[in-house]
Amino acid sequence: MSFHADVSATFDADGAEPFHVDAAFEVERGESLVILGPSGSGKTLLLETVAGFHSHDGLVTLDGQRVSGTPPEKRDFGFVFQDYALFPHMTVRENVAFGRKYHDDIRDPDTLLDELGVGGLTNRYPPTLSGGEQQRVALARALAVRPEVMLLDEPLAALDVPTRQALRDDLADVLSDVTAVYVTHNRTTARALADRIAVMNDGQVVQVGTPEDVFERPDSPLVARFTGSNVVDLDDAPSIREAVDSGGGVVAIRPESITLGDDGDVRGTVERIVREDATNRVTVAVDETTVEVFTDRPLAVGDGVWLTVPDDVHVCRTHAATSA
Amino acid sequence: MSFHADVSATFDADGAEPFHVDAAFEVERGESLVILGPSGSGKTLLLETVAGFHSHDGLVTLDGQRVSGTPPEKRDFGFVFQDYALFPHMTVRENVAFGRKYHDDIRDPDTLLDELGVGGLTNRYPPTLSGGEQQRVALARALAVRPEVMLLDEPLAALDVPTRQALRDDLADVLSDVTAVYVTHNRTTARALADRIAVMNDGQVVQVGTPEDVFERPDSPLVARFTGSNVVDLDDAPSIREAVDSGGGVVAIRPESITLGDDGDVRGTVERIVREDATNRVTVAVDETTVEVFTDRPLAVGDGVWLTVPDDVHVCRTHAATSA
Amino acid sequence: HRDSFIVAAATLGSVLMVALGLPLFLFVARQQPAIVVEKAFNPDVHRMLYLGIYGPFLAALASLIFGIPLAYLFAEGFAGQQLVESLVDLPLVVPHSVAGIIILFGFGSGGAFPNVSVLGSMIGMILAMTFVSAPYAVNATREAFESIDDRLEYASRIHGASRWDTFRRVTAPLAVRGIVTGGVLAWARAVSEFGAVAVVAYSVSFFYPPAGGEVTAQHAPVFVYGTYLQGGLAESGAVAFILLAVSAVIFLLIR
Amino acid sequence: HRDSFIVAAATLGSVLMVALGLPLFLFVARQQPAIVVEKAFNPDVHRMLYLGIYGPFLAALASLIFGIPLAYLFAEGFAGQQLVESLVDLPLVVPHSVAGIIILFGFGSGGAFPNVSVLGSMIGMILAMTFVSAPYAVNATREAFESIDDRLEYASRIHGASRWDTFRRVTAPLAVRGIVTGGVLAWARAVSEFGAVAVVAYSVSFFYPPAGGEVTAQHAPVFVYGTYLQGGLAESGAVAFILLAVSAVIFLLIR
Repeated sequence: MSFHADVSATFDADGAEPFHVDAAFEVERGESLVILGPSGSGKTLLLETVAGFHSHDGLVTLDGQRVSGTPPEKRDFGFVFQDYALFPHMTVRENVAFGRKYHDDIRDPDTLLDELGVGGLTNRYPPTLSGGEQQRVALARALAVRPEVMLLDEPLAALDVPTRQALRDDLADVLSDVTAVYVTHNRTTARALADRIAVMNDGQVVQVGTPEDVFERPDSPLVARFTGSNVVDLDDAPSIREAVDSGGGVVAIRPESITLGDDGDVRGTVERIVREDATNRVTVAVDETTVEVFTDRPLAVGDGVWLTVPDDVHVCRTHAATSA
Repeated sequence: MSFHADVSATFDADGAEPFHVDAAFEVERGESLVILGPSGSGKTLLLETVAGFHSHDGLVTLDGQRVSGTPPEKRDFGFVFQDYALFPHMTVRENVAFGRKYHDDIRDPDTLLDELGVGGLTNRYPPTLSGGEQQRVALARALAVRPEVMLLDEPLAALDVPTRQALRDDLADVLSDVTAVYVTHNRTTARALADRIAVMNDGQVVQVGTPEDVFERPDSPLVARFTGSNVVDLDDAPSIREAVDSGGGVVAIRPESITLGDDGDVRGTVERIVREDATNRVTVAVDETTVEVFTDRPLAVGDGVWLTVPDDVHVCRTHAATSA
Repeated sequence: HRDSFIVAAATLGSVLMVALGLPLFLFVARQQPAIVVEKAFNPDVHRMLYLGIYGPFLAALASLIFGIPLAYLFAEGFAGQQLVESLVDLPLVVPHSVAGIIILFGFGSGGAFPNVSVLGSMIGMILAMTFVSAPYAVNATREAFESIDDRLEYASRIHGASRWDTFRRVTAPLAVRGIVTGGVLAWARAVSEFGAVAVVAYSVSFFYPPAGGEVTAQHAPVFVYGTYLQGGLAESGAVAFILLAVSAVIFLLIR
Repeated sequence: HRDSFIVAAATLGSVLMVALGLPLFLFVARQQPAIVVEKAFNPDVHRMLYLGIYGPFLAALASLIFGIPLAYLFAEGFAGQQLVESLVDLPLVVPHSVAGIIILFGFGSGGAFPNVSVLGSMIGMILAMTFVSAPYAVNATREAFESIDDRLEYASRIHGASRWDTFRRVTAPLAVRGIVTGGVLAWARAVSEFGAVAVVAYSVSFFYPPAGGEVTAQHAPVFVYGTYLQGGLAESGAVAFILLAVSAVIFLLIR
């Protein structure tokens, strides 16, 4: 099986300029494709269009069958919304069993809720649940109908950090078995859940590839920045250009590939230190630019440091901020 | 100077149970206090009450002067809102200059906007700006009146990751000079910006201390979990109990303090690997529990690994989930 | 001093409260019990009350049956919607006596349906009431539909429900309060209508169960006006008092 | 097949469209030009138009002056608000002729202000109009106030503005569309009022600039009703047509 979408649609909001979504992607059976992009890049509109909620030009096919002419209820998709979208007037069990009338082979709501860790809530009403609980119920509702394709729209975005991490772990289990398209602006979530990643910007897919492709070999500075790489114009950093032995251009260097030590190729000055969960994120000024590195070394702002930059550094194919 | 707040207030939402906020904190001149807590813990209500937007019992004092009887406009505070709250009918410059009529010594809007990297937007209207730009303008508006105390309500929560990191860096600069109370549910933000942290849950402050206190020596499992520690009931993990040589109880172990290597004190099995920015977050099953560790080692799910746990592990003072 | 704004607002607001509340208070206080009791036992008043509740009920029912689908379409949005919306809102701004004249032009003699008699008939009265009250049913119902998060309907569709089932299982249950409100508003508007009914159907014949047959009566506001013209302020006040009391009881029952 | 739901909704909705639209169409189509022209040059009709625009304007002004503060207090919330709200909404459900009788009980002879004559006077007409139209001004303005994010007012206060200045610089500018809408709705409601005006002030004397002095006329819906009773459908239709045409022009000008 493969699921293929190639859609084009224009959205008019009151007063605002019309927004165009014009994007294509393909997902193999069992694969999870993550659509990664900043707020306002059209990720959600793309996903909703694929689901059939908005009219559009172009083609959506499932196993070669055209589904883009059929209404949403005939498409055999599951959908998980950012803000849960549980039916407030139905109990948790009724929510999960909602599709029973329309699908012969629905999964047992109680078992499914148990598996997702919310088995004790079956008779509660959604407005009385926490965000994390509601999203687990919403996930169960979508899984219950055994959809051919699961569509997930930033299901973790409205949750706080510990809840988000716990649900992300469970989502990783769930998505290992199903064909899924998952929309997020969070690169850690994308890397944790994706078999492949499509980076989206301004209504268009600008790069598709494995997580490694996208994180290590971004096509453009835009993708590099959004996936957390240092983006360095070698003209601004002669000492890095010398170290990587490259002619010039804009390179993407992952912060974790740079080591900070007692000696190295490149001399810099510590500008900022942010304590993160695993280690410190340190901003180092080098020539006319700055780069971020991770280190556990005790440092203070203003310290001089040596950096070692890998010499097989990735040169972005294009400089343009938004081109594909 | 010191800024002191000790407030108690009850909030009635339609149909929901009344919510009680009952919390006290103190901030020294130039200090940044971060109030860290999960969604729904009452952080925002506490901050808004301190600002004078809601009536309350108790006392708010600034340099020993009681301000809790005065209306918000007499309190000499600045406030930055999660959703920006810029005046949509005024230009960016007019927004920042809003307080000019009420303060003798307002900072120059154009200079301030330049410093915050949005100097080119002075004549635009807020609805035409991106979230990150709006929040910089909102920050400028609050700073313009040279407030005695800056109150910030999750100013980064509505922004996407790269924008958030950039603005967090600038906030760190800004907050180094001012007295501030900053509300967030994000522990990385809390650690990056706080001189001291007050952890809040269910309307109450459950622990106050330096970031090191709160992250390394959480009073309760609740604080430990919310600051990202492994919370281990030693009864569930005899091999860890043996390694740390403790009598029992619930201990908090930071994931970055555990090393994963070829040998060690504790044997475990890899359950999950999540790729994060700097490194991998690995969940390891040990006895009846799991612990998270960070490592760059290439691992696969199911691998047996050895962990080394520090022996001066922190025992939580209390087991109760919500007590102080 | 710090609440001078609130004090000023409350002072100005109180003037309006007095303008609305004082007449009502004096209206109740100045009733003459003897006249009220006499009117309460008057069979003409009973017929008026029956017609004044029953007629508006039929008008509200018609407004809902035909208004709910229109409200749903408004909430969904369609091409040319603005024009249709203006048409629906028109009865809100047309002077009430003019509304009656418009109905006579449309459905009276020489109008669209020559075989239907609207002048002085029950059908005419219901038509006049529906004309002025349907906008209330449509607007309240539409607001209820619009306040439902689109994603709830998306969730219903994507998990297998057709439009029909989505309406039945999700949209309608979530909008039911708004629909009831719309019905009550339409009913209340029909009860209060004077001008259009006075023009189209000053007196009507209808089946009156206590009498076991047809009787002739006037819609309540028309009856009150007639009593004022013939009997003066005290008598019409007593009738109005009884009408308001009965309306208030019905209103409380619905709540 | 998949749109059967929409087809059904559109079909039912169309019935209502016909009930509202067809009479209006026939009302326009069946006008007799000769009568319309004759009425258009009739000085009585001119006086009616002047009074029918000017009187409601005064009523809408009064509704706003006293209604905006009340709307602001409603949006802020206060103790006992529900009772005050019910009182403000009461004129919406009181039958129109009853509203007139209530006003006569309150402010007529033997009422609260013995020195003020309301029966058949301009003051009485404005009072009657304000009574029925103030709720529209209050509700639209209140909705505008409520749609403003509280945090905008918080932001204004915390950065130094008092309640007065916050209202002047933030709340009022953001609510100005709603306030204008409220004024227009109140004006339109006063224009359309028939029952209350017919009871309180069937004919009034007022200063009429073209005549350079006092003249006597009736409020437009009363005049149309009187024309209907005396001259029949064709004549009253022509007057109603002129009235609606002038109203439509004013409405478009306001937009």
